[in-house]
Amino acid sequence: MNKVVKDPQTALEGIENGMTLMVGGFGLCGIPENSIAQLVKMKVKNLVCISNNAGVDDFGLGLLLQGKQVRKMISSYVGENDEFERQMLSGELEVDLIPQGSLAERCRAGGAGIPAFFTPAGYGTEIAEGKEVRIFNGKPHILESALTADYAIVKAWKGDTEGNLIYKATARNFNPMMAMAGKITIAEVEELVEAGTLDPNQIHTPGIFVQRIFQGQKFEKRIEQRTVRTKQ
Amino acid sequence: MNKVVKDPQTALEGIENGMTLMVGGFGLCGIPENSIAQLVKMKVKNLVCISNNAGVDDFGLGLLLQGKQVRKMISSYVGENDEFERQMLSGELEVDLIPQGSLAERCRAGGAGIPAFFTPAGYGTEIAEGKEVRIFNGKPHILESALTADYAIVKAWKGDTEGNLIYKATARNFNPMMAMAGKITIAEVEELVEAGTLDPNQIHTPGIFVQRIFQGQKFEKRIEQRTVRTKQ
Amino acid sequence: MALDKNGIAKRIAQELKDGWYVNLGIGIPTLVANYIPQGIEVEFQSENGILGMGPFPFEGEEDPDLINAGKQTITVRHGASFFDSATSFAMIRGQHVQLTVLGAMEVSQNGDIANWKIPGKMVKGMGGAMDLVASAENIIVAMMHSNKAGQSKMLKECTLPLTGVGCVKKVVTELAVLEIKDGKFHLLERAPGVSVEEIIAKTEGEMVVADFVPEMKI
Amino acid sequence: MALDKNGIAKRIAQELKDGWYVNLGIGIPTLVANYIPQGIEVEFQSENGILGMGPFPFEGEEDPDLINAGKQTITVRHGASFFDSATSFAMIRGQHVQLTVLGAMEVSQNGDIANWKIPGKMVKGMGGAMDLVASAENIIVAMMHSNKAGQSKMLKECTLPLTGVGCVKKVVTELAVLEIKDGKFHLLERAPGVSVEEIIAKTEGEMVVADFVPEMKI
Repeated sequence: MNKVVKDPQTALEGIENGMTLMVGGFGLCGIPENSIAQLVKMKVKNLVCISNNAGVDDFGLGLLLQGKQVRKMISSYVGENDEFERQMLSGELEVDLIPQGSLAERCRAGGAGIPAFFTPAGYGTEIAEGKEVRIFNGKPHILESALTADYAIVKAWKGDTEGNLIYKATARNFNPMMAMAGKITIAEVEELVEAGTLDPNQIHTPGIFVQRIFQGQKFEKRIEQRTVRTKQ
Repeated sequence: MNKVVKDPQTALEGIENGMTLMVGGFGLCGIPENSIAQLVKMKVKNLVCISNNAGVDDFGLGLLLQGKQVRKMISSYVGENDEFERQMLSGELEVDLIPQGSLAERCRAGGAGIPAFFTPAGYGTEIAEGKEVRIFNGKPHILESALTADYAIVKAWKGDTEGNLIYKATARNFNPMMAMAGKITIAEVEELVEAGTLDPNQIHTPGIFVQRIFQGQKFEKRIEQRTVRTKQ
Repeated sequence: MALDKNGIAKRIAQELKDGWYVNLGIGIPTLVANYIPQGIEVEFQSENGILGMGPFPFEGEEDPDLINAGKQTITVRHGASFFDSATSFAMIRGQHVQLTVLGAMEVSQNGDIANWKIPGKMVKGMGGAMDLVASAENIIVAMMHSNKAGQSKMLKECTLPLTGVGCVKKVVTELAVLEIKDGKFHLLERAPGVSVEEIIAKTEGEMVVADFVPEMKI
Repeated sequence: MALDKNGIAKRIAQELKDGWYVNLGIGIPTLVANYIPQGIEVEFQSENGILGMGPFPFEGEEDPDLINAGKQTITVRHGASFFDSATSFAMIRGQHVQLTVLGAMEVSQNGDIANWKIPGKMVKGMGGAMDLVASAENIIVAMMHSNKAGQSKMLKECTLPLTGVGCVKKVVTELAVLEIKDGKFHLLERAPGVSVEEIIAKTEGEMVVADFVPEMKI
C-alpha cells in the first residue's frame, strides 16, 4: 500500500480555500516546514488552522499569516508573533483559544470516533461558557467536543512507504493526534524508508492514519529559545 | 527514582480482599503470569477483576477462578473456561460484559482524568440500558464512564528501574491503558534494565504510570490457539 | 449449488478495494484473507493491536506474543505495526478501517445484527463486535442463510439480543448476496445454480427481488 | 528582607518530596529545578511531551527536536521518556503528576487563579495552564505579592478572567508562604526580616495570622 508522493506539491493537492487544516508541532518544534512553504506557494486563503501555536513572524505558520491566508486560528498559545497580534487586534483574524490538554484530547477524540468527553480543564472560566457542566466524583467537568480537519499535515522523523511514522524526541507533540484526526493526513518526513525497515514495535503512528507521505527536501529546524549552559 | 522490587511477593503487597484489580493481557498473550501466581498464593478473595478475558481453566486468571478468589469479572469476552461458566451459571460469579473498545477506552479515560465520554458502541443493545444517549453528527452515542482500579498489574517485555516499559508485538494490548488507570501499578517484565538503557523515544509506558517493577522468574507464555502452515 | 464456507469468503473477497484496511472476524471472515483479488493490496487489522497481519507461521516459528483477535498465532507482513487496544479501537471507531467482515446469528431487514448472546445459554461476551458494528461505514456479514434448526437468519426483526442497530450493509450467505437498504433486503446475486425461489423461501424478512437476478461469479 | 526570584524558587523546592513527578511553569517555577534538596529524587515533566528533563545543553549540543514547554532547548536525564501531547495531559489530568508550580497574576482567598488574560491587552492564550490547575491535586503558585502598580495580587476575589477555580493550595511570594484553606489565606511563614504587618498590608484578601509566624528557612 504505497503512499509515497514525490513532493510537497503533489502531497498537498486538493487543499482549497476555506478548508480546515491541522498542523502539527509545538512552537517551531516538529512542524511540517516543507508543507507550510508549499501552502504559501499555493496561496490558498481563508484557512482555518488548528495548531497549538502560530509560529513566529517569519517562520512556521507565521508565514501563512504574513500572506493573510488564515481566517481563523484554533490554538492554545499564540504569542511570539507580531503580525498575528496586528491581525487579531484589527479583527482580520479570528482566534479560538483552547486549553492545551483539551486541544490535544479533542484531536485524539476526533480521530478515535469519540464525539465528546468531559474534562475538568476550564471549568469556571470563560472557556466553559455555553458548555455543559457535570459533576463527577464531586468535581465539576465540562463537555468538550471532537475536532477533525479536512487535511492534517504532520512532520515525522522517519516514515515508511506504507505511512508508518516515528517521531523524534519532543518533535512528537501534537503530530500523532492530528494524524489521527485528518480526513486526509499528509506526513512529511526527514527520512523515508521502504516498508519493513522500521520495527513494527516502534511505530508511533500506524500507517492507517496516513494517506500521503513524502521526504522533505530540507529542514531548517529553527530554534525558538536557544538556552545553553557553559562548560565548567 | 528506583521502583524495583525484588519479587512478586513484595510487588503485590497491599492487595487485599475485595479490591479491584486491572490485569493486562489479551487471551493468554501479555498476561502478568508471575503476579497471577502470587495472587493465588496470597489467597486474596472477593476480587473484582477488570481484564479483557478470564484466562483458561488452568492458566491466566482461570487460576484465580479455580480458587474462587474472584467475586466479579469485568471483561469483553470470557469463553474458553469451564470453571468460569460453572461459577457464572451458579451465581457465584458476577460478570459485567463490556464492548472491547469501550473497555479499552474506559481504562484509558480512567488513567487520563476523563470521567466520561460518548461512544457509538452498544447503542440500541442491552449494553446501553440505563445509559444516556445523545446524537452527534446524526448518529446516536452512549455515555460511558471511566474505569480505575486499586491496583493495575501489567506485563511488559522490557522495563527499566524507573518503571519505563516496552511491550512486545501484540502482548501490548490492554497493558498500557491499565498501567495508566491503576492507583498503584505493578509491572512484571521479562528483562529489567538500568535507567538510561532504553531509548526514551521508544518507551510505550512512561515510568510515571508505574509504581513497582520486578523481573519475572519465568514466563510460560502458553499459546491458546496454535495455528501453523506447513512448509511447501 | 450452495456455496461452502470458502465460497462465501471468495465472494466477499471480490468486495475488497485496493488500499483498504480490513477487519476480519472469526470463522468464515478469516478465510477472506486467502482470496484477495490479484492486483489489489489490502491490509488486515486485528483489534488486539496489529496492522499488517500475515499468514500463520511455519511450524516451530510460532511466537506466543504475536496473535490475532482469535488468539491464533500469526505472522506480520512488511510495514506492519503494533499498538495498544485503545489505539486499535480508535482506528475502528474513527472509521479508519474501511471494511469489517463478521459473522452473525441473525440479521434484520433494517440492518440490525445479533451475534453475541443467546438467552439461556452461556454468554461468552461481545468482544469487539459491538464497537466494530457501531463504527464501520461498511459492514459485510458472512453467514449461513439458515440456522442449524433450519430457520431463516434473515429476519424482519432480530429475536436475539442485538449487537448493533441498522448497521449491516451487505450479507453474503451460501445462497445469495443481499444488500440492505430502505429497510429491506435486496437480492443482488444468487449462488450458482441456486434458484430465486429457494432464496425467497429461506428469507423470512422482506426482500426486494428484481426480474433478473444474476448468478455470482466465483 | 524580601526574597528574590531564586529565593522563592529555593523555598518552593523545600516542598518537594522524594519520588514526585513535578511540572514547572515558565518563569520563577523553572528555577525550582536548581534547588532540589539533597537526598531526594524528583522527575520533571514538561507538557510538550517529556519526562525526565535535564539541564540546558552545552553550547553546540542544542537539539532543535528537544525542547521544554517554554520552547527552550534542554537535555534529558537517564530514564527519560518522550510521548505525545495527549498522553502528556493524560498524566496531568489523571493526577499522575504530584506537584504543579506556576506563576499567577492574581490568586483569591478561595484558591481561584488568574494568569492568562488581561482584558484589553493582547491575549496570548492559556497554553496548558487551565489543564494543569484544573487537574493537579497539589498546586503551588510562585509569584510576587504585588503587581508592578503596587496592588496586591492576593485578593478576596480575582478581577481578571480566571484560569481555574478553587485550585491553588499554596502561594510562595517574596514575602511569605501562604496556605489557602476554608476560603482564606493562612500565613504560614514570612521571609527573613519581613514583618507580619507588611504582609498584612500587602494582602487584600482575608488572611488568618497566628500569634507566632516563623521565618522561612532558606
